[in-house]
Amino acid sequence: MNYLIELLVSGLAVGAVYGLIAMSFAIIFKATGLLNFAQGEMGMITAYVAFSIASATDGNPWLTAAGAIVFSVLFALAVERIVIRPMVDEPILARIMTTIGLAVIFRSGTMLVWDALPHDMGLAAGSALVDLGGVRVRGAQIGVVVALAVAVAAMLAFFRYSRFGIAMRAVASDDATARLMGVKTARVQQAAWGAAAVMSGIAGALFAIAWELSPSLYALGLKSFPATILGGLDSVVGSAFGGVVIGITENLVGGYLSPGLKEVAGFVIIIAILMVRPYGLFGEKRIERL
Amino acid sequence: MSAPLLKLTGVTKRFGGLTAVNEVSTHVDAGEIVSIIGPNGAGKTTLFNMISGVLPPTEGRIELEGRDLARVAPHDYVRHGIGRTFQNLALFKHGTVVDNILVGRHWRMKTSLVEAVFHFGRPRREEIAARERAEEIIEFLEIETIRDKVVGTLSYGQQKRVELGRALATDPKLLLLDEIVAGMNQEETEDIARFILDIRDELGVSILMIEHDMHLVMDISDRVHALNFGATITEGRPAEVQAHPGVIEAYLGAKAAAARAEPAPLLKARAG
Amino acid sequence: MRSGFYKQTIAEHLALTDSWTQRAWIAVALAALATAPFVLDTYLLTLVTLMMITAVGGIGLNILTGWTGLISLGQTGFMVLGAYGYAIPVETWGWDPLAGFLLAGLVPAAASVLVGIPSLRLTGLYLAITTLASAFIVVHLVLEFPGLTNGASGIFVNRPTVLGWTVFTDQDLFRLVAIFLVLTILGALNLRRSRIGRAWFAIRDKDDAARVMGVDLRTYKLYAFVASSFVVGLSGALYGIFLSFVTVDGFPFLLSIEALAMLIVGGMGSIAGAVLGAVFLVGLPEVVSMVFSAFGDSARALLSTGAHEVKGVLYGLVIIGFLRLQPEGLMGLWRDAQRVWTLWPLRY
Amino acid sequence: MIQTQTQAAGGAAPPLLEIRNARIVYDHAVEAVREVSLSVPQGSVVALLGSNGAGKSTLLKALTGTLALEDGEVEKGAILLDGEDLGRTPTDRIVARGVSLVPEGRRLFANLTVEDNITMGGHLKGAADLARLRAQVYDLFPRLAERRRQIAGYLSGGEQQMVAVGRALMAEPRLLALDEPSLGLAPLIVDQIYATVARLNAEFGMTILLVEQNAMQAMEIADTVYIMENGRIVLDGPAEQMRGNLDVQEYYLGFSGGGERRSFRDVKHYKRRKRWLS
Amino acid sequence: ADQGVTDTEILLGEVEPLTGPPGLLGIAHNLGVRLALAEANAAGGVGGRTLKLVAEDDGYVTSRTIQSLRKLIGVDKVFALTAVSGSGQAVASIPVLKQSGIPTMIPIGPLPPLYEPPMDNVFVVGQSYTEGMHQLALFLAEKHPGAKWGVITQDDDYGAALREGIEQAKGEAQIEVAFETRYARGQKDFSSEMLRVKDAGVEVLIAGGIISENIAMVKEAEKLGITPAIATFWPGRVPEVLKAIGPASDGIYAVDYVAPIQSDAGQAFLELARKHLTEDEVARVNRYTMTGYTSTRLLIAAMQTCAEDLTWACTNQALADGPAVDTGVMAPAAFAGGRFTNSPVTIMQADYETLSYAPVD
Ligand SMILES: Nc1ncnc2c1ncn2[C@@H]1O[C@H](COP(=O)(O)OP(=O)(O)OP(=O)(O)O)[C@@H](O)[C@H]1O
Ligand SMILES: Nc1ncnc2c1ncn2[C@@H]1O[C@H](COP(=O)(O)OP(=O)(O)OP(=O)(O)O)[C@@H](O)[C@H]1O
Ligand SMILES: [Mg+2]
Ligand SMILES: [Mg+2]
Repeated sequence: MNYLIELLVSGLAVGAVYGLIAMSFAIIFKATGLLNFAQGEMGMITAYVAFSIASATDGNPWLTAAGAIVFSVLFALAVERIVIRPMVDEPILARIMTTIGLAVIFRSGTMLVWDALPHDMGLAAGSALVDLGGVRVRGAQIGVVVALAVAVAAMLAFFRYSRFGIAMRAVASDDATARLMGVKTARVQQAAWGAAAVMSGIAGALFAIAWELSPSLYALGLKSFPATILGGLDSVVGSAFGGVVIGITENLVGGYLSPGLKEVAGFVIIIAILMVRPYGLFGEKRIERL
Repeated sequence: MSAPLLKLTGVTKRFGGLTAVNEVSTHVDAGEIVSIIGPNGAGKTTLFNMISGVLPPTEGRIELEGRDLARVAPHDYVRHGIGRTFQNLALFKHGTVVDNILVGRHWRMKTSLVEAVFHFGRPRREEIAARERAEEIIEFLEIETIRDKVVGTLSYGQQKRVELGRALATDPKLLLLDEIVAGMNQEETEDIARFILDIRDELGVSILMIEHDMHLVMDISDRVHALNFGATITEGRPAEVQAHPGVIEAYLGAKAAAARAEPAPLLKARAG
Repeated sequence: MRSGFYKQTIAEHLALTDSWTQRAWIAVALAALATAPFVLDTYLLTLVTLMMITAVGGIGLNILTGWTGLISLGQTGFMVLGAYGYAIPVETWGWDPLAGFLLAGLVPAAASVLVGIPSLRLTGLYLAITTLASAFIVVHLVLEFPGLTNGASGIFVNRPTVLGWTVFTDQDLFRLVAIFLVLTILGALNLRRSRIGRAWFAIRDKDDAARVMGVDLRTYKLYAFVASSFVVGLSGALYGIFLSFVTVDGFPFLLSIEALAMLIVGGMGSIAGAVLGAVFLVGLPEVVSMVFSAFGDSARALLSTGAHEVKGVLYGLVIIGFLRLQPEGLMGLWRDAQRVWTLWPLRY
Repeated sequence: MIQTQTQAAGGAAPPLLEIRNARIVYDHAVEAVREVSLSVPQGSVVALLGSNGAGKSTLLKALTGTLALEDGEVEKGAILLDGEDLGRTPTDRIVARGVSLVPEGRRLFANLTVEDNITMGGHLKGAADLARLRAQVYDLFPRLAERRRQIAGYLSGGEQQMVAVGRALMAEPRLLALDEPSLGLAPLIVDQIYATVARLNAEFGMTILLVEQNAMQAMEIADTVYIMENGRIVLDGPAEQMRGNLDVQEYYLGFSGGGERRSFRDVKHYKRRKRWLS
Repeated sequence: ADQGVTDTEILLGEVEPLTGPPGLLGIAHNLGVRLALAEANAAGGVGGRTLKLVAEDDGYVTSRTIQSLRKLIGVDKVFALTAVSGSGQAVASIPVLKQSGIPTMIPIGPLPPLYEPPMDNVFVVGQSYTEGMHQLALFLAEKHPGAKWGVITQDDDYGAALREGIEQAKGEAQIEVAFETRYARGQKDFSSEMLRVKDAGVEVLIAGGIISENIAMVKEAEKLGITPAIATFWPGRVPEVLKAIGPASDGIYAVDYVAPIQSDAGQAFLELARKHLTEDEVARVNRYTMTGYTSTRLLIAAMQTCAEDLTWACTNQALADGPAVDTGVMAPAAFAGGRFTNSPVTIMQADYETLSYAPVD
């Protein structure tokens, strides 16, 4: 029993990381129809910045958290303004390709600014072990689950109570026409990039605390993207769910079947679900009629 | 007497709780031009979708030359002689006009995947034949000047003509035209009217069309079928249907009916 | 855009090209391929060889993604299958390389049907995931069956003897790959102008309408999978021969993204675009390196050990800058150039 | 109710919209509009007629700044709103200045419900206005009220057109540009829409720029009519006068010489030459 | 003389991953080579000629390795190669190396295909993973008799070599493997693996990852509160790993054929490095610097022997037959007529306090 619980708990923790990053993919997709291939890299950079702040402040968790969040937003807004916005009217493929280019720059840039070594984040609070009725977890793992819950609640409220939510969907559906309604598509895009950066930044930083900080952190983006698909590309909350499902599935398969099947198991689940629901668990169908 | 070309019996389509088409029965004889009219959302296009295999009927039976179409795979409707155009343009917008029309010839051709890799022998002969036919259609529809243009860059009305060409290329026995003249001016409508009549008279294709242009409907159809809320209001010769109170109330409106019965008195006066 | 040529017969309409300038270009390209082995040094020769192998793979992906609109992130999976499909029969069982090439196409083609069937209802990025998954599963399977694949240790691949012609030197390999590239281009062009090619782009643009025109969506999507993976598999086999060694490590996942990037940079949906994209993406790192070394030791000393990371950053910047200027890709650039050429000096 | 306006309004006020010698080019190569000038006075109804591919929609796209998306560009000339050159003003800014467009092809947000689509039309409006405006739209198109929760992409063609028109009305624009509003609508609804447009013009002084194929309807409410062919304005004048023009009668209204409507059955089988082209 | 040799210069080349996470290894190695060259140049070069190095980055991508090799051999025309990237890349390069005949040192990733059968011009410095694992396993079996083992390895040739080493040891000692699994390269989360390790009551854990994976495994063990004896392998034997793991890294075993930095030999090596490298560079010195240095020293020694007649043939011969080179940081290395130094390994243990390893007795 304890074994199962431990599997579930650790699956939930890593699933929450996937979920947060998956949500960032989804929100940018939902608001602008763009797939941001550099999302994982942006999370990684935030983690590195958090590392630098932590080193400079002797591991002050509050300063680190505040600094990292502020940085992630500013960074995303800068990227959006300098690289993404000028491309808004270009074909979608060119825009996606731009994010691939960004990913390359971020990966190299990270190693240029920091280095290729693994590091400890140096945040005692985050790596401290907490005993939850016999199951031991790290502080940051609790943090990432809480962060996911907060993000989900925030998104639910946002899409429920804000007209901006509808505008976002309109922009993704047809941004030219959204502009004809007077929507400032640039604002929508900024908001989406900002929100995405916070979520993936938190995920990246907390992952770095609980696991490790290294330049291979960007791969979290690749791991999380399938979660977005599982939840449904344009379903922000669904993506969170998709992440958790994949995290837990992988752990259960690793724990009861063969750990070597972990990765494959995640994909098998996705394919199976897509065969029944071609738009993911909560995704919107492509609406088309003749 | 042989079976009618197309026969619908109690055809019904429901989307969840919404009954878009409700127990419609009608028929089209060979060589006929039949029009379907009705208010927006009456279920006309949905009816077309069922006849052309896009959607399966919830209930009812659709027969073509006596054959039940229920068992025919959607992509095989065209083999049985059903061609159509779409209300909201469904062209292959990155292809040229010629490409689009050639897709209409698709089912007529037999080239296999492996053969296609070598443009030699049958594939080549087939391509030439198809291309010949396409050129004929282009000439017939007078769209030579846009032959090699990418369809996505054409104006709305031009695209509608290409749609007609593509449908013709399938060699249909029954041609379904969904609001083909919407977005065309008088002159272009006249062209299309002429094409429709020619298609029927020269190619022997029967035509079932949905149209809101009442002049066109009244002038060229042999029979008119009026729908409202998915159900038949009436069916008959154009003049009868036009005068039907149900049709006037639901569709034409009193003013329009009057205007159409006695065409444009205002203009008539001024013209003189 | 080109000034028109009056055509006498329908057959002329079907010709791949109708302009003398184009024919001249083709002749120049073929002549360049024929003479390259005599004039290029081994380094450039292998660089071009790699570009051509990549181009073959790009053309294959273009069938699926550019023409049929089915986005694939499974390029590496099919390449791996192609590489092993060649290496196992030829190197382990001693079959004739020709049979090996055939299998290099057929094995991934067969596998693509397995991937294709569950993917039939999927579109866009949802489909991309099933192909991505298939690539992971392929790698997993290769490692799971070491008896056949030699597991992680891989298989050495010798340069083949094809129809009595022993491909031995780098020059020979260049010629072999060039032949494959030319054949692939011809085959792909033929497909494109056949009813199959038209059915594919009809599916991409408007699948419902395509079906009403008699295109069986399932069959033709599977055809696209099969044709695409056949070609991609061939590129995998050539890549294996190029590396002289086949392992799953030789086909890192990022290659799948790079393959897509190639099509985008080249211009989605065109064969020339796929080729240009391959030239661009394979050549770019080399060019960046060259530019970098032109700055000499001073720059290197300044940046010390970070020099290579700076190259990475530059590489990304070039891609972004290029897209900013030319969002339609290299083909767009080509079209613009053509327009200037044919319209000059009058614009309309 | 369909009273045409007093001509006075048009004469005194400065033109709300003026297009001066505009030349519009797609892809740097395809000239869609050549040297077109057109003026839409405050409070008037201007109709723009013309055959397929004449460049009407292109003009409207230029007006709302959405041309660039299709690689189009106003190469020469100017588009002035309130006498001010719009230049490269972004679309949302133009819309904020009181221009609203019913675009060609409806362009609904297919995934959104009917209600959300209509709400999007009032994006720049306050919450209080929204409710009122929505009620008005539903009033005009009761059919949409029934369908308000339905996903817009599944609506029938005509229903979609109603949403597109309703959505544009939500903005309470000063200048309402309609690209073939009657497209695909049943006669009854066409009458309603025209009645509404006329009323908006008469009661609220809303300025209307109307692109239409249904020349008869358009001429009934228009003050001024422009006719485009092949990217040029070939004929223009007050609606009254245009209705009397024999070419207009023949090619746009379908009357034969005697003022009788020709039957479509009797259309001659030859390419006609238009007098204004000769 | 053969290519790459002028009156004043001898050009050498190497292909290494200098970018991305594998750059950690490539850059450190490169420093070792440069150190050896600088030292030799300071002492007058080889026959009065200065040694120069061209380093190509392959980013650990095999096709680029081959591409870079061809550039070095065909365009830059280097005289010899000081390294050919990682193990997989080197193996894939065999045909190119064979065909060209260029003297080639392989100080990283010594896989058997590189020296069995020996090639004339390819010289492998170090020890195979299999043998290293074999020794490590024998040591652990003796130290923890009757213990339950857990083995987690990567699903590639590196992992396969480790598994083979354990198999060999099984024949000679009592080893009971209670849990065995493979992970896909790049895996980050090892929670389920470690839960199974815990569940199986593992007392000796072979953490067969490279760097990140080992960190993840040990941290996970710490979290679960289990304390098996953990053994790692040389690719990850860098101080940064200990730091990243934290206190839980104390006492981890490692096997290597290179001396720890903190040993006297290591300190002497650092001293030497300070003489020829910048401060920044010295900070990046690790065990790969030592292997790169040692293997380059072997090459230089051979070239010195052939200084009069600097040809590939002579150099290859001189390498094979040359006397052992003792750099202090490795057991004296020589090829003794063969093509493989077959260097003896040492078992060491980590000390978190000083972030260092020390040989166990
Ligand atoms: N796939 C679908 N899902 C849900 N509802 C649908 C679907 N297709 C059609 N409907 C509904 O069915 C009704 C009939 O639609 P249809 O398109 O057949 O109307 P129509 O008669 O062609 O109207 P119009 O003249 O406006 O084109 C509409 O109310 C529409 O909303
Ligand atoms: N995106 C585009 N790229 C290139 N050419 C275009 C594009 N859009 C329109 N055109 C061309 O510009 C010309 C004018 O098109 P436009 O859509 O303005 O015509 P229109 O008057 O609205 O016609 P319709 O009544 O058929 O809607 C046409 O010849 C068309 O082919
Ligand atoms: Mg309809
Ligand atoms: Mg138009």
